Formats: sequence, structure tokens, C-alpha cells
Amino acid sequence: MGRFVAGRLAATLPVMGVVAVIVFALLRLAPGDPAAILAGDAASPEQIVAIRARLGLDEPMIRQFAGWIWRLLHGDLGTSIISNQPVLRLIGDRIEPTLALATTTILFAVAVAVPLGVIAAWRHGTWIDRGVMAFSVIGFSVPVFVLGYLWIFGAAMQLRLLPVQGYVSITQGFGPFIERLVLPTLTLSVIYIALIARTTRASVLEVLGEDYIRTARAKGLAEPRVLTRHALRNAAVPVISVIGLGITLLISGVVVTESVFNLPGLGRLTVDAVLARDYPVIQGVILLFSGLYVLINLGIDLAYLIFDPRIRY
Amino acid sequence: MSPVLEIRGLSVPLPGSGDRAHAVEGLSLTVGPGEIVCVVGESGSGKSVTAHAVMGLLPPVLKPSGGEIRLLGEDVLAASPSRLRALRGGRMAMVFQEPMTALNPVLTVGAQLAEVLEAHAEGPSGRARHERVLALMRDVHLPDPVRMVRAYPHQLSGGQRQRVMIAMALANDPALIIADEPTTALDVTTQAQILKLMRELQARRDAGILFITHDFGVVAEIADRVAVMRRGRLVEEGTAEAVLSRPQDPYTRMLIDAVPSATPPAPRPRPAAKPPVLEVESLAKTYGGGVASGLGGLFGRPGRVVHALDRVSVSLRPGETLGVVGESGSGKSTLARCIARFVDPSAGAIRLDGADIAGLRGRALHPYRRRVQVIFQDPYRSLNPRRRVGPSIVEGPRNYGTPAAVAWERARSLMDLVGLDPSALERYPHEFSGGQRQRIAIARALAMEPDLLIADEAVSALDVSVQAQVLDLLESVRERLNLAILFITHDLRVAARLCDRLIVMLNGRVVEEGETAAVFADPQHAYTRALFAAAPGAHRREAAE
Amino acid sequence: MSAQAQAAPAPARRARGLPPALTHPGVLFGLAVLAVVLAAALAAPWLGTLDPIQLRPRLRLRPPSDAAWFGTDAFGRDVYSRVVYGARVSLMIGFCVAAVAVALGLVIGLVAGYVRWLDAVVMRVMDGVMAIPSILLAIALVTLSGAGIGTVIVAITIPEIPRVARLVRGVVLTVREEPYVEAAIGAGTRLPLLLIRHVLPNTIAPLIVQGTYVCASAILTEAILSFLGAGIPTEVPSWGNIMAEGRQAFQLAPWVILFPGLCVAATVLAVNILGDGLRDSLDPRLARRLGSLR
Amino acid sequence: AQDNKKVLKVVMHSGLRITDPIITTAYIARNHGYMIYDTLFATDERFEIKPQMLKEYSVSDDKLTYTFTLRDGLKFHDGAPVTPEDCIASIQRWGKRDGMGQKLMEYTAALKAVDGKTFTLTLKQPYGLVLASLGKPSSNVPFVMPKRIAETPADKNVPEEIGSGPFRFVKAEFQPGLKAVYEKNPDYVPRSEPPSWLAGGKVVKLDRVEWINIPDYQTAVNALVAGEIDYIEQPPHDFLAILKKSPGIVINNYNKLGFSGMVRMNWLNPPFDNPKIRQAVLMAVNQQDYLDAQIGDPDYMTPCMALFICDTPNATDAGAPMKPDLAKAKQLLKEGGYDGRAIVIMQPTDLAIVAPLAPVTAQALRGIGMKVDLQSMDWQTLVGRRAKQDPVDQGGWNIFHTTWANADLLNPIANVGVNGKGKVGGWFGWAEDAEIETLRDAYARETDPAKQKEIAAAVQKRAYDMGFYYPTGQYAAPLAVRSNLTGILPGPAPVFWNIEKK
Ligand SMILES: Nc1ncnc2c1ncn2[C@@H]1O[C@H](COP(=O)(O)OP(=O)(O)OP(=O)(O)O)[C@@H](O)[C@H]1O
Ligand SMILES: Nc1ncnc2c1ncn2[C@@H]1O[C@H](COP(=O)(O)OP(=O)(O)OP(=O)(O)O)[C@@H](O)[C@H]1O
Ligand SMILES: [Mg+2]
Ligand SMILES: [Mg+2]
Repeated sequence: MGRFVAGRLAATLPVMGVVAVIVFALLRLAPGDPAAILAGDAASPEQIVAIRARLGLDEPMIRQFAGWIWRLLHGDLGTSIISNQPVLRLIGDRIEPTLALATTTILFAVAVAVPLGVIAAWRHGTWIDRGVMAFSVIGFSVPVFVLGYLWIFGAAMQLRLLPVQGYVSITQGFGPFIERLVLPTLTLSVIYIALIARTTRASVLEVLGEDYIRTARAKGLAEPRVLTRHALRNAAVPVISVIGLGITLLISGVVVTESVFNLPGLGRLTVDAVLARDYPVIQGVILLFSGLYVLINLGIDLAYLIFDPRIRY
Repeated sequence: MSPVLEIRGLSVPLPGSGDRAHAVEGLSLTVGPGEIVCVVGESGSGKSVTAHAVMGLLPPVLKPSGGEIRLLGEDVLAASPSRLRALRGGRMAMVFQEPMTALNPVLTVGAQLAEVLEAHAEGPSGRARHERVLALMRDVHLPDPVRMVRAYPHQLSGGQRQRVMIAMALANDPALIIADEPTTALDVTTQAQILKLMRELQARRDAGILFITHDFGVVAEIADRVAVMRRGRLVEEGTAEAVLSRPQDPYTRMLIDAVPSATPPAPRPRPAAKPPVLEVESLAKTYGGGVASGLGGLFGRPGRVVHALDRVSVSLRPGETLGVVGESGSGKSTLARCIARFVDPSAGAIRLDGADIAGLRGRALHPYRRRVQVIFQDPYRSLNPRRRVGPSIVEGPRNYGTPAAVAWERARSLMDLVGLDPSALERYPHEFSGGQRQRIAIARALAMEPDLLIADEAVSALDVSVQAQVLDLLESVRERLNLAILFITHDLRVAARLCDRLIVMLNGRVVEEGETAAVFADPQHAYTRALFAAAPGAHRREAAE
Repeated sequence: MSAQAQAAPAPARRARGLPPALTHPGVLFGLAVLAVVLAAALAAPWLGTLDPIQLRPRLRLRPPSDAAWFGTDAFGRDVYSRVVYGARVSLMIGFCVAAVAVALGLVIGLVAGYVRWLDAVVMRVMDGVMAIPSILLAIALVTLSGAGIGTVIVAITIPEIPRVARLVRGVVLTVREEPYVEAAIGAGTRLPLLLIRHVLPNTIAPLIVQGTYVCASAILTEAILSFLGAGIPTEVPSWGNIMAEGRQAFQLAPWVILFPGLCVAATVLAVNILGDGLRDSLDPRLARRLGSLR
Repeated sequence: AQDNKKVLKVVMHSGLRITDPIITTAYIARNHGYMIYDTLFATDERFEIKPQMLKEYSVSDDKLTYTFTLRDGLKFHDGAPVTPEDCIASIQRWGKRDGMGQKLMEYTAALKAVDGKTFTLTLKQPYGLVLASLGKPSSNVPFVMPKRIAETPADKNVPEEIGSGPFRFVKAEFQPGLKAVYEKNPDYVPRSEPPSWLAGGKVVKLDRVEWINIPDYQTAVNALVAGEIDYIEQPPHDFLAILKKSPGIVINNYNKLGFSGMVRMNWLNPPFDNPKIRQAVLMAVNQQDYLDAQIGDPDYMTPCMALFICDTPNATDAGAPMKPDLAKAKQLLKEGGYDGRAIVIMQPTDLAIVAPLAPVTAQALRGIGMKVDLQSMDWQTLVGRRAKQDPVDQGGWNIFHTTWANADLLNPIANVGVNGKGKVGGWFGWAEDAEIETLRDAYARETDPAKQKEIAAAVQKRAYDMGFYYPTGQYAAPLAVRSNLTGILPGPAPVFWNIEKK
């Protein structure tokens, strides 16, 4: 097991390497110039050239890349070109809201979707099943930002139940913290409820056709027990996969949701950085995200180990 | 004494466009206490439907339309769902065919056993339950129950799993045990042990057993009474002795006749010694162990090392058939796949007409591929389901430059040879039965005009009657084309019928080799002797003769 | 880890692909809705539309009326005309992304699944692409080569490719163990033909299903890209950029976002239902569950 | 907890990212500058330049030497007193970046500290815009920083945000692009005069001002209505109608000077290297269309062809095409030999106030038979690309649009749109015209306001004749605030002193 984890962690290195190269190349090839952005509207070309030189942006790409990797290996993610802040600090400032939103979304989605999926599979072909599936498909079909506006319009503006926007750190009290996360969570989780419920249904449906389910029934077990103990546990692996995949997909939803609800999270940091060509920040954040992706995948594999004793690494 | 199970006039209609109106029609059957009733019949005859109907486990599409099923006098078909649940696992229990899939892979054996006890209110609880689980495991002769309760199904062998299933069935001392082909998936030695266990338990517990099988060897081994089913109907019923030795119905007779005899036919005259087509020398194959997996090893992980083949030497002349017997996992398929060069052997030589092909790869192998053809075990998977039969057959010859017209002409004549209508070429594999598909696979192999035919368990998946037809076909093809055949099987009787010589494999090694008759008459190796002893039906038949 | 990798086809005892699918109600419904949208898109000039990019600054943000059925947007452009013409772009994006992602993913997956030594390298690169959040990758790609339909299609496609490739590779890894594939090797069939004749057909059903999901999500991703300011140029109306432009005036002029929103939802819904229907009718596993006692 | 009455939550027009108001001309950085820095001079509501940090100043009779004396009690946020050396370093750094600053430096012979309170500026020859430059109200404003910070190279971000202004920057709470927090500077000594625009006493009546960036205006407006924030600097005009009707919200047009947009052509690339074709564009477009598309609400828009802004000293109609004339435009196109090549117009989709301008231009150009390639991009891409002097097929461009605070356009020196220096020293588009440069020099040297006005008119006429740029009209960008705010000062930039929360 320890060897497995170590092996897997080692195997992430090539992935991270690929990511680093892709990101770096992509960014440097993109038009746009942080120096011009820094200089502002009335700047002259000569001034922009001077700033570019000062930032080291006129060096050959390979040199810049090597420098970045070198500093990275020393734990230095660099400094934002635009705001002059260390990238690590920028990320540190922004990580809490994103983490909070991602966590509530996943928890809520799983809590709702898994039971829905199991019930739909169990009652395969009935109106309950069709209802769950219809909801899933509709959840897939509405753009996130439209959903966000609808929530704000309904729950915050018309009913005045919840705040419109903003974020309060959990350190300032759980009430205000959760209050501001309700609408973003509802907005973002719809698509994950859809995704997870659908996968759960398919997976449980498949397991229900397995011989050991028949065995369980032949033993005279009651249906709830057959569903939870026998069906769901065996169906868990694809469901966990899709939850993990969901976490990695979450980021695009997070970017939009953070904008709509004004959450000061990583998603917005990244989009801002991309638009401002703030290379060190983008590189840092994407590296973080892909590291997270790799870790999540590792977590998923470990979950397989727990859920399926047949798998031994 | 009142019967444990009484089925009267049971009919189960088939939905929609089945090939017949009823899966089971007007079936009547009884099982008394302490009695083993065997239900035999070809595939699709309605045996499983009957069993599931008794358990109340039929899929929703199948609904009994008439008749009744009485368990200790209580009508099962009329029982409420909760009453049915109480009966299942309580009064009646079932053992399924596939031990590999019938146990939940993510729960320990102990937990699954305990569950049957939990599910029924009258069962013991706590400590007592645990003791009972251990006792059950001991009852079915599972080794080291204390350790094994914590094992997961995949850590058990097939035979052990089937024992767990049986223990599960016994848990609440049911009056009726239904066993649906419980040994079909097991190899002979294991099968023998399981049958012995069933007999022993029935004697000890006095439960009625409804035992479903298509193997007359098994019937001969354990049945008190026999019921023969065909196309959903009961065609014959009687004591085992009566049905086996004096079958009334022609269908029953046909089934019994189709069972290959356990004594080899007299050695047939063989063509004069020609140089061997195939010479395999000290062939070895090791699975796992890093290096071979190349770049994958950089990112993957080294696995467990398996010596699937260990210095195996074999030779084969034209017109000769060599049988390879051995239990599951002994390396038979690996040998076949090495010779056919689907896998790269780790060491040793494979000579086709003197040319060593063991080290060749890719294109270099191309000229030799034509000369060795394989027929696989699973007739359902050995034909591409998305291609018509014709293209599948002419594909090979076309690859070697045979003109289309010639290839198609040959395909048509091959259809004739394997006893199918040439119009079969226009159809898809799913439109054929298993036996027909196996004929098509043979035709495909023959289309290549090979020198060597490898049949890897080519008849194991087929019904006895169909099996007989395919064996006949192979025999006639061998005569006509002077083929060398490497015939892989785990069934000694089948081997006896077709093979000139035999090798017996164990753990990747050849442990015995000789003329078929000689091996049968005087097996040298202990393992070979064990194989003979385990063959179902061996005792009774001996006794009868 | 991929859930999709497990979607390997069991040996299809029923085979012969599509026809049974065409009787599935979901498939029929999905195809019908798509046909209507497609017809509207193709017939746009004959559906009483105006020039979708004609500005009428003085008529901005007018509610729906006889003159402008869906109202006008912040430039005074006719929302109805833009939505009808927008169908062209949105459908094109959906179809193109699905087609290209499926085609490339197929090739990569086939190669990775069959050529062992390439597998590790190719899949590592695919992992790398997958590890980059797709929306960020898309934004970066759009800024890289300038906004335009082509760019947006490429930008949405690239992150989808690894998912398709993984799916195909999973299928290939399963299929290559099938005896009939070995039989074909034994019959001397060379690699390209082997892939085309024996492996490829097995990937078609899961790919069609996957393709519908890719198509649906591409239409939505286009909207999100527009929302984030990295979408299709406003000169070319697409449902996504109509909504993105209209979001400013969401409460003031809800019609600007409502109508394209409904179209997106209906189309994506139809495509998803189509996909579900295809999966149910093409996936032999389900058939197995519904039948057989084994 | 803090007294809610003393904390102001503000949504500015953009997030603060760059905290150096000298390196960038971005208005958000300028506004940030007004929070934490102080200025030597400041413009008041009558466009007069008043001393701000200075106790007094004098000009020698030969108009060559200016002597400045600092007020008492000026202290930087780090506790150090403000010295003439700090002022000189700050002016010098600004003089490297700002257009007017550069001009001033061309005329400056020396900047010298005299004693602990006094310094002098000596000119090479008389220059009319010394005070106008030092009292410049908008980007780049010559803010005064400590010498050690002002010595940062002009093309490098300042490392610290230390000024002597009425607010202090709370660096620990700074989240670039999201949140900037200012607290009252207790050591600040305001002037005794009442506030007027940027001049007069800067009396802070709040403890804390939080700038929160809500990029989605829909959300920002909802938050204002829900009382979660107090102040939105520039709500999009479409929302003003809703906000006006909302209880508890007041619209405040604090900046009477307002804003305007411009259409800028690139003189380096054909066809706009030809003055006839630039003229054709000026004849083809219609200011009213721009305003309608951009603003929509007549209450907030003012058609105006004066390049130096209507209702200000330099306002005039000189040379302006008063009405579109399509026939003339087409004829000019023909005369100019327009070859049908596509005109690349860059449209920033993410900048709501600029985005509507490009399609209007595109439609107008198509109207006279030009081919248009309207390219959408984000503002930052546009900013990067417009700096490229390359041909169109190598990443260059033909037209872009932008908007300005009118405070930056008030005279021919400040207004970069009439800069005629071309490829070197010019502004994006690189208009090159020796004649206009001569006129601008004359303006700079002129010290008589009446004569200045005449020269400005000549500059404007020349600019129109040569097709320097087209003004898309003036508009107001009012604040929307909660009605419990009082004391919001009118001015050319939003400032937060004098504001009280009731
Ligand atoms: N779920 C089902 N739906 C429709 N037909 C079914 C179903 N299950 C079984 N059948 C049909 O019922 C008939 C009897 O099948 P059954 O499984 O009882 O055969 P069997 O005798 O057990 O055969 P085998 O020896 O192959 O197990 C067959 O024709 C089969 O096709
Ligand atoms: N691809 C493989 N990788 C690793 N081990 C393998 C592989 N194929 C076979 N083995 C192992 O090699 C041994 C021999 O397997 P083989 O399939 O040859 O047995 P067999 O005699 O054909 O058995 P059966 O009767 O079950 O078909 C077994 O232990 C098996 O687990
Ligand atoms: Mg059966
Ligand atoms: Mg085998």
C-alpha cells in the first residue's frame, strides 16, 4: 500500500511535467502583453518595451522556462507581474472560498444524488425513475450563470431569504459562512447532482443484474438491505470515479459561480490572471489545480482499494 | 411421507417473439425428503426457469400462468413478498451455477454467511451466530474456518466458493435445496468433491434436493430419481437406475448415447511416420515480472510472476491428434497461444516444418500464421458479432492473396463440409446456435488450409448432443485433410474419443505422455490417476458394467 | 480510473447496431427536436428574420412585440433573428466539437490501446491535458488565437479529446482480448485492417453515446466562454454570446437571455435524451440485466 | 466589532491590482492614489490650480523659477516627515511616465531643495503649463511619495504603498483584483479651506473604506439594493433606471466633467495611412449612434464635437464635421483609392462601456462600402495588440476604441489623441504631423489663457482635418449610492473624504 502510494506519486511527475510544458508554452504563445497592461492607456510603446525588459519577458522562452522551473524546484512560485504580490500568497488568500464552495457542493450533491440514483435504479422503468432522469437531464442543460441569476432573483431579491453575494470566512462564524454559501452551492450542485445521480443509477442498475444480487435475494434479504449492502457497495467504484471527475470538472463551474456570487476564490483569480496575462499567477494556479487533479485521482484509486477488496496493488 | 416440493402443471409463458410459446409447460414434479431428484435436458429446456419459479426469483418478464408449486404444502406462487422472503433462505435454498459470480465480491465470506442467519428471525445472534457460521463452514469441509470467515470470495478457489454457497444454503436447515448446475463450472476433481459433499449432506440432513444438470455422468453419480426435460416439457421421469439403463423416450436415449464413453476406442491405423509438422522444445512462458512490459514498466508496476509453461516439449505429425488434458490453470491455453504465436514464449523453440518461429515477431511471422489455426472455447466470442459469417471466413485467405472468387468458392464448400447451408455465409453469428457457431469457427480455420489445427476446449461449452456432432466433424476433417490436431480439453472422455496420444499437464509441466489407450489402461502419474477417479459417473458405470 | 473505461461492450449477442435504437422513444424524441432546430437553423433566412447584426441603437432593449418577436437587445438588434441564426453557430459548434473530439480521440485511443509502447507516453500526455482545468485551457486557447468560431471549436475540443481517447482505449483493451480478434490475427490480418474491421466497430456504440454528451456540453461550454468574455465574436450570433451579452440586462430585459436560454436548454436536453436513449438501446449490459436467469 | 456607520463598502469600476499610479494610467490606480497620497497642487471646481501640500508658492519675474514651500505637519504613513527631497523624487519619477510630465521635464533645467520646507523648479524657458501639470487632476497625477519609494525605476512597480494622504492602505487585507482596504490616517492635517473638487480640506469622516470588486454588475446592483454595499462607482447605464426607482438608492452625478469615447485609426497601416480615407471615416460615422448604443439614456449623454471637452475653457467647434455625409465619405474613399481591403476593428467584449462602440463603427464603415473584420477579444488582449506597430497580417490592427475621463482631455498637451509625434513618442495609432506638434509646443509655451484657447482651436481643426480621432460623444457615469451617504464631493475623480454615513 505504501509502495503503491509512493509509486503513484512518482508516476504523477511525468503528468505534472507535461502540464508545466503545456501551460508555459500556451501562455507565452498567447498574444497580449502584461507590460502593456501594466502601463495603461496613455503609455507609449517605448515605455512598454522598457517594462517588458524589466520583467525579463524579452528573454528567450527556454531561458524563462528554465528559470521558472528552477525557482519552482526551490519552492518559489514567483511574483505576480501585475500586483507585485507573491503568487503563493495570492493563492493562499483565495483558496478558502473555493475549497469551501467545492466541499459544500460535493457533499450536498452526493447526499442528494446517490439516494436518488439508487432509487431510480431500483424502480427502473417507473415514473420515479423517469422523474429522476428527467431532473438529471434538465440539470445538465441549463447554463450555470442563468441558474445563478435565477436563484439571486428569487431567493435573495424577491424573498430576501439570503444574501446576494460575498463571502465570510468560516473563522468569523459558521452561520454567516454557510448563509453565503447556500445559493452558490445550490447553483453549482445541480449539474453534479445530475451527473452523480445518473452514474449511480447506471451503476446500480448494472449491479442489480449480477448473480450475487440474486444470491442475496435467494437468502431472503429485504430489499433495502439488498440495495445498500450488496448493490451500492459494488456500484461504488464508478460512482466514486465520477465524483472525483466531478471535482476536477468543478473548476469551470466554480469560475462562473464565483463571478456571479462574488466569491473571492481561485477561479476568479485565474480568469483575471489569464485576462491580464499575469503569467506567474496562471502558471502557479494551473499547477496547483493539476496537482490537485492528480491527488484526487490517487484518492480515487485508494477509495477503490477500500471499496473493492479484489483490487490489490 | 408427504413431499417437500410438489410442482403441479406449472406453465411459464415466454414473452414476445420467443422460439416457443412457453419456457415451461404443464410441468409436474415432486421431491421427497432426503431425495435427490436430477433434472436433465439440453440447454434452454426450461430447467433454470423451473428452479427460479420455485424460489420466486423469476425476472419480471416471466410470470407463471398456471399450475402450482407447493413447498411443504404451502403454495409458493400465492405467497406474499414478505412470506416469500421468509421462505427463501429459510425453508428453501438455492445453489447457483457460477461460483465465481454468485458471491458478493466486496463482502467477506463470513459476513455473507452470517447474513442468511440474520435475515431470518429465528436464527441465532451474536456469538452464537458466529459459532454457527464456523460450524457451517466446517460442515462443508472448508479448510481453516476461523481464518476463512474473514476471506473475500476472490481469495477462494472455485470449489471453495461453491462450498460457501452450499453452506449458505444449509444455514437455516432448509427442507428443500435447489442446485442449478452447481458443478458445471468446476474442473473434474473439484466437481467430484462437491458431488460427494452434496450426497453426504443429503444423507445427514434429510433435505430434499432438486439437482439440475445436463451431465449424465453427474446424474449417474448422485441421482435417486431423474426427470428429463425437453423444450419446456417433462419427457421422462423415473428412478435413476431405470432412466439410465432403460431410457424410454428417444430423446433421453439420444442424450445418453451422446455421452462419450470413458474407454478409448481401439487405436486407429495411422499414416506412415512422416516428419513432424510441429516440434515444441523446452517451451517456457512466464507472465509478469516487469522487464517484458517495456515502457509500461517505467510507469506501471511489476506484477506477480507466473510460470505458466515450464519446459514443455511436444511433437505432432500430420494426421495425428494430440490431446492435452489438465485442470484449470495448468497451462493448456498458454501452450496453445504460444504455438499460435498470440503470445511470445519466454524460452524454447517452436518448429514448424523445421523452421523455428519462437523468436519471430510482427511481419516475419506473417507467412507462418496461415499454417496454424485455432478454434476457441467460447463459440459466442470467437466470431466478430458485427460481421457476417462470409467475410469472417474469407478474411484469412484474402490476407494471403487468394482471389476473392476462389476464397468465396472455398467458403461455400467449407459450409458444406461442416454441415451448414451455404446461405449461412450471408448471416450474422447471433443468428446461429452455439454448436453451429463452433462449426463456423472450424470452417474459418480450415479456410486457411492449415497444417496444424489447435482446438482449445473447442467442445467444452457445448451440450452433449452438440458436442458429439462437433467431435464427429473434427474426426472427419482430420481424415480428409490429413491435419495435425492439438486438442485441448479437461474432459478425459472427450480426449479418449478423438486423440491418438495424450499429454497430461499440471502446473505448467507435462506430467504424463503416451498413447491414449496406454494412458487410460495404466496411468503412471498420481495426478492422472486422480483425474480418472474424479471423472463423474466413473463408479456407478463401473459398477453397472 | 475512468468510469468510461468500464463501459466496454460485452459481446453483443444482439449486434447489428442501430436499428433497434431507432425505436427507442428517447432517441426518437431527441432526433425530432434536433431536426426541428436544424431545420430552423438552415431555413433562417426564410423564417421572417431580419439581419441579425443590424444595429438600431435607438430601439435598444425593447420588449417582445409584433415588430421584434423576442424583443431587441442592447444594440437594438432583433433577438428573434439572432436566436434563429444563432442556432446555426451553436449547432455547428456542438456537432463539430463532437465530431472532431470523437475522431481524434478515436485515433489516439486506438493507437494507445493497440500499440503498447506508445500507450504509456500517449496516455501521460492525455493525463496532462486532462489535469488542466478545461475551461482555463479553453480560455487560454481562445486568447491564443483570437476569438472566432474555429478557435472556439478547437478550444472546446482539445480538453474533450483525452476523455474520448480514454474511453476508446478502454474498449480496445477489452476487445483486443476477444478470441475473434486473436482469430483475425491468426488469419494474418495486419494491424490497420484489424483495427478497422474488428476493433473499431466495437467502439462505435459507446462513441456515439459519448459524442452526444460532448455535443451537449460543447453548446454549454460555448455559453460559459462567452460569459467569461472569451467566446464567439458578437458579430456572429450564437446562443451563448446572445445570453452573455444579455446578462447585463437580465432583470431589465429578461427576454434577451430567456429565449436563447430556452433554446440551449431544449437542444441540450434533446441531445442528452438522445444520448441516454442510445446508451440504453446500444449498451448490451442493460439487455443482459433485463433478461436471462443465468 | 467596527462601527458599521464608519465603514464604507464600495464597488469601484474595476478591481485594484496595480497599486502604482505612476507606472500605469489606469483610473483605478489613480483613485487609489487619491486615497493614500497627497498632491502639491490640486484643481478646484473652477479649473483653478490651488496649492494642496504647499503652504505657498511664488514665481520669479522672469517666469523661470518657481519656489514651493511645504505646509507644516505633513507626514508619511510610516511616520517620516515630508521633505522637499521626497517631492523632487516624486516629480522626477512622474516626469518619466506622464505626457504632461515629460513635457514639463523638457522645459525644466533643475529641481532643487532649498531648505527643510522649500524647493525650486527652474525652467530653461518660460512654460505655461507648470501649475496645470503639477495640479493635473487625472492620470497620471503627480502624487508625492517618500524619496526611497519614488526612486523605484519608473518602469517598475513601487514596492510599498506609503503616502501622506488622508487614508492609509491596509496592506494586510489587500487582495489584488478583489479587495482593497483603506483606513483613516489619524495624522493627516487637512487644509482649512472647504473642499472643492480635489482642492481644499480633505476631512475624513469614516474609519474605513473597503473597495470590493464585484465583476458582475448584475450582482453588484442587487447587492446595493439589498444594502450589502453602499456605493457603486459606475453602474452600467441600463441599471440606472432600475436603481432610480429602488427605495434607499440615490444616483449622484458627481463628475460633471464626465467621460468620452474615441475612435482611433492606425496611421501606420493602409488604408488609414491615407488622410482622405481617415476623412471618409469621419464623414461616415454618427456620434448619436455611438451614444445611443453605448448609453441609451438621453439623461446621461451629451453630443459634443469639442476635442477638449464642451463647457470647459478650450471648448470649440473648430473643424468638426457636424453631420455625417455618406456621399462625401464614399467620394473620399474613391479619391483615397480604397482597395477593398478588410479593416480590422478590435472589439473588447469584456469592457462593457467600450464594447458597444466597435459594432457601430463597423456598421458605419460597411455603410460606405468598406469591408470590415470585427474581431472580438478581451480588453487586455486589445491593450497588448494595440501597442504593435506591425502590419495587419502580422498581428497589427486598423481601429480601436477607448474611453477617457474628460479630465484627461482638457488641453492639447494632456489629450494624447492629438499627439502628432508618430512612431516614436506618439500614442497608439501613431498619428504623425509636424504642424500639430508645432501648435502644441506653442500652446505649452503660451501663458495667456485667451491665446491658449486660440491655439487649442487650431489644434482641434488640424486634428479633424488630418483625422486624428473621432469623439464618440460625452457621457455621464454617475454613482449609485445608498441614500444615507452624504457629503459626496463633485469632482473629476471619486474621492472619499468628506463622505459621511448617516
Ligand atoms: N428472462 C427471460 N426472458 C425471456 N426468455 C427467457 C428468459 N429466461 C429464460 N428464457 C427462455 O426460457 C427458456 C428456458 O430457459 P432456461 O434458462 O430455463 O433453460 P435451461 O434449461 O436452464 O438451459 P441451460 O442448460 O442453458 O441453463 C429458454 O428458451 C430461454 O430462452
Ligand atoms: N495474460 C496473463 N497474465 C498473467 N498470467 C496469466 C495470463 N494468462 C494466463 N496466466 C496464468 O497462467 C497460468 C496458465 O493459464 P492457462 O490459461 O494456460 O491455463 P489453462 O490450462 O488453459 O486453464 P483453463 O482450463 O482454465 O482454461 C494460470 O495460472 C494463469 O493464471
Ligand atoms: Mg440454466
Ligand atoms: Mg484455457
